[in-house]
Amino acid sequence: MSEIAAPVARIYGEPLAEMPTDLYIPPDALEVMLEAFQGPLDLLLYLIRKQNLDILDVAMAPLTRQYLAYVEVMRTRNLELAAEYLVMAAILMEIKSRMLLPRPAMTPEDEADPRAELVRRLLEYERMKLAAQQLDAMPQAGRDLMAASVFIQRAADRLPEVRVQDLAEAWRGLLYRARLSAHHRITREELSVRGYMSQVLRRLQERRVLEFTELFDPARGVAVLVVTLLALLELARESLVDITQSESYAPIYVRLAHASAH
Amino acid sequence: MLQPTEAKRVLEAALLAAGEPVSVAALQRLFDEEIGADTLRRLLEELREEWSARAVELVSLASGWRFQTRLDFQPFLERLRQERPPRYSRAVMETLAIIAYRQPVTRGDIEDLRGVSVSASIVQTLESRGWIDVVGHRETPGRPALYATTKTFLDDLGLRSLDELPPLEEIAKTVTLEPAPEPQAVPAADPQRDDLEPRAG
Amino acid sequence: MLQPTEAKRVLEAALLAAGEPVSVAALQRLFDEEIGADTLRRLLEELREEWSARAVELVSLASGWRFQTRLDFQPFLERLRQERPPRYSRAVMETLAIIAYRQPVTRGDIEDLRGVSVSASIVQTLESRGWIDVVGHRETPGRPALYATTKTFLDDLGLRSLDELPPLEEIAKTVTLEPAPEPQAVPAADPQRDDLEPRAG
Repeated sequence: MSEIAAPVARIYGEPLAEMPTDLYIPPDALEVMLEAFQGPLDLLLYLIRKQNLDILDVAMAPLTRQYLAYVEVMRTRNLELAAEYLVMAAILMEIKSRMLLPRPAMTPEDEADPRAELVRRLLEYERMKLAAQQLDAMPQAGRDLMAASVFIQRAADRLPEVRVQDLAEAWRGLLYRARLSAHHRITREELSVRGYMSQVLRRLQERRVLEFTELFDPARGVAVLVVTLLALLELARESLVDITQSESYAPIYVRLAHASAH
Repeated sequence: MLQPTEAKRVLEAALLAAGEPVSVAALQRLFDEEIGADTLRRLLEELREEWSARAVELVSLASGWRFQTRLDFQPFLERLRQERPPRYSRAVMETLAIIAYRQPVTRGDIEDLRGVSVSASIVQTLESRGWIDVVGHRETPGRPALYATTKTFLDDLGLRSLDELPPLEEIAKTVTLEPAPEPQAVPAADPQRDDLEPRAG
Repeated sequence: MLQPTEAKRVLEAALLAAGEPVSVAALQRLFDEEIGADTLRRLLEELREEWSARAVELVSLASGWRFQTRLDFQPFLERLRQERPPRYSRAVMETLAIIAYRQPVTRGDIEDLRGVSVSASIVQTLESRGWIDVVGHRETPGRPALYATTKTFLDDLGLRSLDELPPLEEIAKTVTLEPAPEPQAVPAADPQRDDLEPRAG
């Protein structure tokens, strides 16, 4: 679509701005031209348009002569000639010979004209050829414009979300599979005890040794005091803590079992 | 529920990141369907308006909305590209035109129209580009595949539907009406000029 | 020479279309090197400022400048892409449930309850998430670590205390107490069959 027409071909390095007007084709140009033609229809269109012939009233004799000359040059040059070119040559000669026959007066014009089918094909092909050029001229995504594609920032690794129901579901699965339900009845209280067991252990991790009373917070109510005591007793039963008192009324100390062992 | 301005920011981010057209239905998912399609379209129109002075534009295409660079700025952006994507050969473009305007067609139909055989690689080029696909088979011997253009084809050419394709020209008329061009002064509109230029591909 | 506003529009378009960091040197090519690196950086800073209220931000990285969606908007964008939120495996979830309900427990306790071995990576997954930690050691041979849930676990699950976990009796009630299904008739809902490898040792 540039304003300066690109050369049709280069011959001996010289740009050839236009197709040759006569039938003489510089030998080196022919190959280039053959590549440029999309087939016999394209070549015919070129010949017709070049002579500015009316496609609806093509003079078959000169057209056929020129076409055959091209085909002959291609053949003598040993260029690989698609079979379609030879088929078209036969069609052209057939049409030309029928044009020479007197027309029956009664037949409608369209059917009488031996060129009708060829003209129809040429017109349809030319229409598609122009459509192809128009499509090619349209802005194409990827070629003439680019889609915005902003980088999507993600948290390094999106962490799975876990809901309380998922925990219940997991436990349900355990129960189902092991059929533990008959043997393991765990009460809310027990859960609290176990939670406080963890808390006591956690505090002992920091301090190693705590005074018994330090573990109790009366402000949190009797229930918490009871649960904490139960947790301590359970920890002692499971040998996780040592509870010691040197003498009566002396302070009671709670320490991690392994800490006292070493 | 998001404020319209906030919703627009979300829309904008989603479309800028998509890299391809996004349908209104898909965009509704952004908001868990809490924003109706009509409201969404209004927001999209507002967004398009907001972007009208930029080098990137929001366009509505066959499969949805896409942010894309504006054609006028391509000369600048081209400089950043390492290589220009190759143009398709005439054979490919003619095949594409026939499929676009005469769909659904078989390879045989295309060959009849072009007057030459159509290589498998031409069809494959268009298929792998996602511009054409097989939409059925003709119930004739060999059950040849019927090709049609895809939404991606329309998207990539900036179209919303096949109706928006350039109308086919009435060739015969234009020829008879035009005066004979001088051999050395062929008008630019003369279709024989550009296309005799050999193309790679 | 472009006006600064226009240059900014070109920069913006180039960066929005790039999808990856673009170096200042590459960006200079947009303007045929007619804009110095310093001016360019100033324009980029201005552009970053202009984008500060949006869901997309312009950031400067080691390899150049990049537009990226803001992290806060990730949940929206994921809905669009219909990404499945990641999930922990059944093994991880059961281990977590056991630690939550039976804490403090050793890995051996968990294995007893699950009937299968518990790999180190499962425990590590939960530890690195900050949901469990070692609160002591049981004074048995090998002094195995005792695991308990953390405050982070409670926070992340929206609980004030462990008491708020669903009571186990309630869960037990919802478990069908039918005879154990035949191995080949395990309900399809049980996705983690493969995890039930026999316990080693």
